Amino acid sequence: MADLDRFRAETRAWLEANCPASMRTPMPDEEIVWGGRKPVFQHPDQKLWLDRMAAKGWTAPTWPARYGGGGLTEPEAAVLEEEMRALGCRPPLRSFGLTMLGPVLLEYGNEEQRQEHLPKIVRGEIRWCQGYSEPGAGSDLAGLQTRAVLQGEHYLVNGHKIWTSYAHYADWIFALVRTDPTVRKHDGISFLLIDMASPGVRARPIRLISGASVFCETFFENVQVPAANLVGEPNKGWTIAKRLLEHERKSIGGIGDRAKPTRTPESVAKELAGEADGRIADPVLRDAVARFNIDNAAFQLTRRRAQEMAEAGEPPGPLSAMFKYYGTELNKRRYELMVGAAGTEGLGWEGEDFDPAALKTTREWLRSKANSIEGGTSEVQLNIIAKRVLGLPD
Amino acid sequence: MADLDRFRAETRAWLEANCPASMRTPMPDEEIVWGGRKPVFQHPDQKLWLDRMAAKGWTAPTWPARYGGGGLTEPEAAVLEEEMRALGCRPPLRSFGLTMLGPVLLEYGNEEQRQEHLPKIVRGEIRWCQGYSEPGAGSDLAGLQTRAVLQGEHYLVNGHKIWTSYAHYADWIFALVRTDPTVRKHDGISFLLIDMASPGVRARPIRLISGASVFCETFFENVQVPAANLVGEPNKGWTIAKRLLEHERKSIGGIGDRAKPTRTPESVAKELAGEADGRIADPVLRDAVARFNIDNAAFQLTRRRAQEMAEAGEPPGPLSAMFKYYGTELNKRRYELMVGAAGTEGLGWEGEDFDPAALKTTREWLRSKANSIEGGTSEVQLNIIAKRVLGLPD
Amino acid sequence: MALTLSADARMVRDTAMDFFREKSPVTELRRLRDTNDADGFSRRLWREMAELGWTGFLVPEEHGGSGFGMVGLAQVMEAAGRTLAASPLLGTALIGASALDLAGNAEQKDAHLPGLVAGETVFALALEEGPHHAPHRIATAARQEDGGWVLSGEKRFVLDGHVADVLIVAARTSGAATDRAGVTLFLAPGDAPGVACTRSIMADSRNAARIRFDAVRLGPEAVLGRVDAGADVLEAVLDRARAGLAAEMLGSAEECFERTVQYLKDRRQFGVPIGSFQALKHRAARMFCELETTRSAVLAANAALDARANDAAALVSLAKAKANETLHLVGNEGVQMHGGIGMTDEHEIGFFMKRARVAEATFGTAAFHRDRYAALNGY
Amino acid sequence: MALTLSADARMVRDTAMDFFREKSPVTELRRLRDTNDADGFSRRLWREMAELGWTGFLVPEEHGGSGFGMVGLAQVMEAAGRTLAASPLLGTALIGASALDLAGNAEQKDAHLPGLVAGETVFALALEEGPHHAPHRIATAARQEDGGWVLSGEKRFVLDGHVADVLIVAARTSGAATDRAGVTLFLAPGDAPGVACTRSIMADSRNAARIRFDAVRLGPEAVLGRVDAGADVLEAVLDRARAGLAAEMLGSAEECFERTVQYLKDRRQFGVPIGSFQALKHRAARMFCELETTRSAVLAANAALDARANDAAALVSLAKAKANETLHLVGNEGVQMHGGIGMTDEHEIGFFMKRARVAEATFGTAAFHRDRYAALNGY
Repeated sequence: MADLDRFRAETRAWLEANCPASMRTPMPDEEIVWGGRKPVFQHPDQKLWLDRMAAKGWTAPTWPARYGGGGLTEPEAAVLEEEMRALGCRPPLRSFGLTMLGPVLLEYGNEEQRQEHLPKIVRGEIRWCQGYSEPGAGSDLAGLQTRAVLQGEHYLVNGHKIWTSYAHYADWIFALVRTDPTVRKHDGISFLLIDMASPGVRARPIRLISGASVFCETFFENVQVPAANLVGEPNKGWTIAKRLLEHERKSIGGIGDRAKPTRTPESVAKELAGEADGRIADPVLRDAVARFNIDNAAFQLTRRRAQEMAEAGEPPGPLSAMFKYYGTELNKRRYELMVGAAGTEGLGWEGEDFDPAALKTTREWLRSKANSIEGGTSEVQLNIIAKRVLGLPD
Repeated sequence: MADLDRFRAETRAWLEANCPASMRTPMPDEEIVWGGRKPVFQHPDQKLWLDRMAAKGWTAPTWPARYGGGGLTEPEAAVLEEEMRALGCRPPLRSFGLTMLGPVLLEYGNEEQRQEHLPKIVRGEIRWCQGYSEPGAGSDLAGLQTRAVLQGEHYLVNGHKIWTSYAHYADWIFALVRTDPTVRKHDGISFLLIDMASPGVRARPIRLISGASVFCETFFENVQVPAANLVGEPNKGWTIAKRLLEHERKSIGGIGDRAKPTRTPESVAKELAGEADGRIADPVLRDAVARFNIDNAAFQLTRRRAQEMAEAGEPPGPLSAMFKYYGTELNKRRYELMVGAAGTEGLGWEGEDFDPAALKTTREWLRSKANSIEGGTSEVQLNIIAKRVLGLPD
Repeated sequence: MALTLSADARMVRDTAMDFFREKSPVTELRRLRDTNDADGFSRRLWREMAELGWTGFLVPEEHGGSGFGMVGLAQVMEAAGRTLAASPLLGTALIGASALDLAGNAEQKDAHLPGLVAGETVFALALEEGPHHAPHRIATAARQEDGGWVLSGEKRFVLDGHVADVLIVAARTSGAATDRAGVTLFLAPGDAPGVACTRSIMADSRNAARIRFDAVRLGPEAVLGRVDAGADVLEAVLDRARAGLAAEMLGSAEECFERTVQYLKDRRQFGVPIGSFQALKHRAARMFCELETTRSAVLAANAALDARANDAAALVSLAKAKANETLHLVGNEGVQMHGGIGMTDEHEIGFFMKRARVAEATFGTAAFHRDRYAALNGY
Repeated sequence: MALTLSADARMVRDTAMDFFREKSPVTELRRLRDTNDADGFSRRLWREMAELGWTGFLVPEEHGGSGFGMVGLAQVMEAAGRTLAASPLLGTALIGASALDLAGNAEQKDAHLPGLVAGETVFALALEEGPHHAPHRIATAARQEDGGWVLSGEKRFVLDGHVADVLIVAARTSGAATDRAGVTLFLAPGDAPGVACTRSIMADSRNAARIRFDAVRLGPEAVLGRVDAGADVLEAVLDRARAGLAAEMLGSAEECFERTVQYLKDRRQFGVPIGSFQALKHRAARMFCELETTRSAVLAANAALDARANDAAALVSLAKAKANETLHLVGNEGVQMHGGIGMTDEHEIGFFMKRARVAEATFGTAAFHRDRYAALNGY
């Protein structure tokens, strides 16, 4: 414990000395640093801060130091996070390499792959994206058809991925490909790393009902990929894929509580549907808002309960299976309520008369509709609960 | 048309001359005349009225006269009904023989069966009940297990029926029995008429969550049934069963509009949850009541639309498939609303302090829960709509 | 009051269905949106609609219309809703024609109806002042001056406002800001001095304008109906608009639903059509029920308006409440059941969901109409 | 404020689960009902519960209790809810003990707590006067006379009222009939002259009484807490009752759900278990989510009461609202999913649905608590 206290003091001192003042301000979405071969920095301090943190390996605090990570223990990493929060330090780097690929390489990659890729992820030199879904393989992800045929030292990849977030900005993609079409669909899938600069790779952004998006379609046309880029064993990619999906679901389930929202259903209702005696004037709307807030509060308490159970070493058991489903459905309800309470002011698309915050909410409302589709649809989540938690038969 | 006018005049004159004044009053449920070997008449006029109507065959107006029926055309029967309604005449007889078995015998029975059973039904001499469901065969009615084995001139019947309404009062039962257990389940069922007085038949009333009920369990233990009592061909009983079920569903779908209810959600809400300025005081409750009434009104309009389409000779097509589902779900909602609006006054079971009308509503609320189970569950109805109307694949 | 269509209405229906499918499919709405079309609808198609007689359905024969009525017009609206066609049908053929028919004097009718029937004059109702439908909450003031009127105030969500030749303005001539009495309707030229209009585009890619009236001077002939008694006319006009809009929404809901059911049959996952999954089947079957009951309500409301039935207003609220809820449900389920592809702008299903919300907010949400239905029924 | 149970609470939970399963399964409620039991609960079992210490969980050690708190008692309530056990737990161990603990003076505590802890004295709260929970709508009047009080009025839905040794009566000592101020609590013997009690039986086979107070004379020592300031005590007592009842309802909902899921696995139709049908699966999965979120809310509310947290009242309303909705849903679905057999009195699943409605109406419906939650959160 004394060690941890010392670590805390040192960490705080280092952060105070090294985190530029401008990097201790709240970070708007546009100022997130994603790294990559052609990194975008709006401000030199962003680069300075990233380089300093990367040098200590603190962009990936718990990764082993030999791969460029911080080599911290979990408790130390928690202290680092607490101290950063206490000082208001921005995360120096966000990347799918850090949150998704890195853990996979640490668990399933070989030494060469780790040496090659992990340090670049730590330093934000390579930006990764994920190539999972296909037009014909959504909920049935294992039905994917992108083919990778081994020809000597290379795989020849042909296919069409969709929902590849930020593919148009990414340098590399980790993708699921079919390496054996003759066996059960889950048994013929491999996990392949592909340089997006390879000839034959093309990414096209997707426009959503909410407007421009970070999603792309990514096409592979006779793309040559070194055989050494296969992670794990050939045809065993499904195991890796599932591990990654678990992680993705958890992060989407928490979608409602990422940031303290400034516009809430109750604030919008008071502002745009009327306030009386300090309350939402319309009792029917008030009832609907309270109904949502109660469900939402009960859900947040459930997340906390699962966390406490995990900390107490109890298996949270079936609890976590519901987070993706319930959290995303709640988020959709939140936006339906806000848009409804705002009336015609909540349905603007373009026009100088609309409040920019309201225009943003309209887009977010539409964007929220994807929450119950991406990362495993609500229907798939309910199937999982029924099967794994309740033990209902197929 | 002139003929029909003459028929109307004659009918009215006959009704005025023959329907006792006491039979022109509203009929409480307890005074329904069901007939049977041991008929119950609270009042001599009930018997008089039944005998007079039966003599003209007007208990079964459209059945052929040679079977004791009225031999009326459909338009004439409609006139009779209109005139009876105009004078407030009670139906002289209610019976499953009239509404269910009779039409089946007319369509599928042989001449001997018709001669034997129809006149007694017309005169209310034999009371029938229906033996369909079994403990193991509810939604999957065709899975029924009651066996009938042909032994010479008799079937030997063994099995256990459930939900046999009024079986404890009935003289005969029309039952579905399995006559061939070796073939596809729908292909081994027969339609059999069984005298309840036969040795080995036992009926036991079922108590429901709402209290005493008209339902029974009926047990058959080595019951001998003459082979001549089989209706239609052996093993073709499923066709007859389905025809009967269609009829049953139609009558349950209309459950909400049988009589103009004296207690409505809005009246209960005003009385027991408060009234202000002539309106339901609580806006949230008012909203819920209006939501129900709107759905209910739209449903009643839909029934009328189907009726108009039928009258115009248009096929109502898919419309009628929804009536059972929607009507029964609405009826459940109606009672949930009334019970909720009545608060603790709507949840009494026994006690001198409760309003008898409220006590009745409580029982009806519980009884309404069966609406979406009996005569084909809501789940089965939704399956039917999805398959037959929407053409969704199995 | 029949709940089945006459042969004439059926013919109108068939014509309209063909018209919109051929000439104004959903791609037309997309084109208007993507080209930032200045009008937001096609004037050429609008004239064709006029030629088909639809602009005259609510105009009596003596003024060049056919007086065919609401049931007929509802067929056109429903067909337009099928393809999400943007046109002045609601603002002009329904609201403009109704307002003039119900409250216009001979001069006003002569002045405006020929252009309306010909598809040349576009009308817009300048009513709302807040984000929620509130037909009596009117602060825009008209005061008498020099024998005429001076109009000042601000209106929001004026459908077709930026292209309107004639604005029907609800203004307060007496009483407090939420009184039913004291509202007067005015006919004002869209380009009158002092009228400042800002076009905005709603989430459904249709138009709505904010219009400011800065001491706009109108002559005494601008008053539509009686001074201070505009609320009654407004209510009658609004009920027609609501019934017609409910018909349009029914069409959108039917189309969205049919496309979704088709997708359930076509889309395969796990080796089977997703429409074979029972949970989706049951949700689809429930939507079918809601659509059929909505259809009955819409028919009944429009027929009751034509018959001037006593319960017409209640039936209109019934229809609009049902249409709101059903299109809301079907729009959301349409996107969810289409999955990822339903989220893309390239696919058309999302247009139905977007249209749903704007149509819901137009002339009363479901909650508004439930409250009104309850009031009209004595609770 | 932890959302996981301490080892002690877990032990209480295990003991209580075993106790009710063994000694008071649902058949016991049926027996009480079918034999028209005069008490409506078993006095023998009630003494056993007292011996297990449950009656003293809210009583401080100096008065013979353990002060173990709400989280502990909630475990007992949940276990009781599992088997729908009827007992004076709510009225006596929760309400009676809380009222005395929070507002009783030394004499009152000495007089009543030993009997309460021993399971000998049964308490009942005489509060409601209308069919809906309205804690401040009190017309029953207490006026001062000869240094004491005279009580007149009528109370409804007094749980355990017909067997109560001590009635806790909320009466108006000043103010108008719906004022929060002016309410005073009194302790009155159940058999005081002028008290007339009519037992009635509710749909869940439990008791509730109507009690008329006809000029009932009480001494000055009958006042519990301060005159005119009873509403604060009442609110605190009610919040404990609500949180405990929510725990009981959670137990009932869990049991009803588990039985239903088991039935889905066992019952075969069309050659397969009905639990293999996806529509039923999805409904079951949704219920699971509601149960888990309700469990969290119930835990949080009881823990907050023990911690005297600022947001305890809001969390109590959260818990009761969730428990109401979840038990309602699960009770209805339980019967529907059991099909015909679920409609029979012989099967136990219907008891859960009946209990649901009475428990929902007790101390505030979901709508009541949503409104309170909103008010407490500033909207």
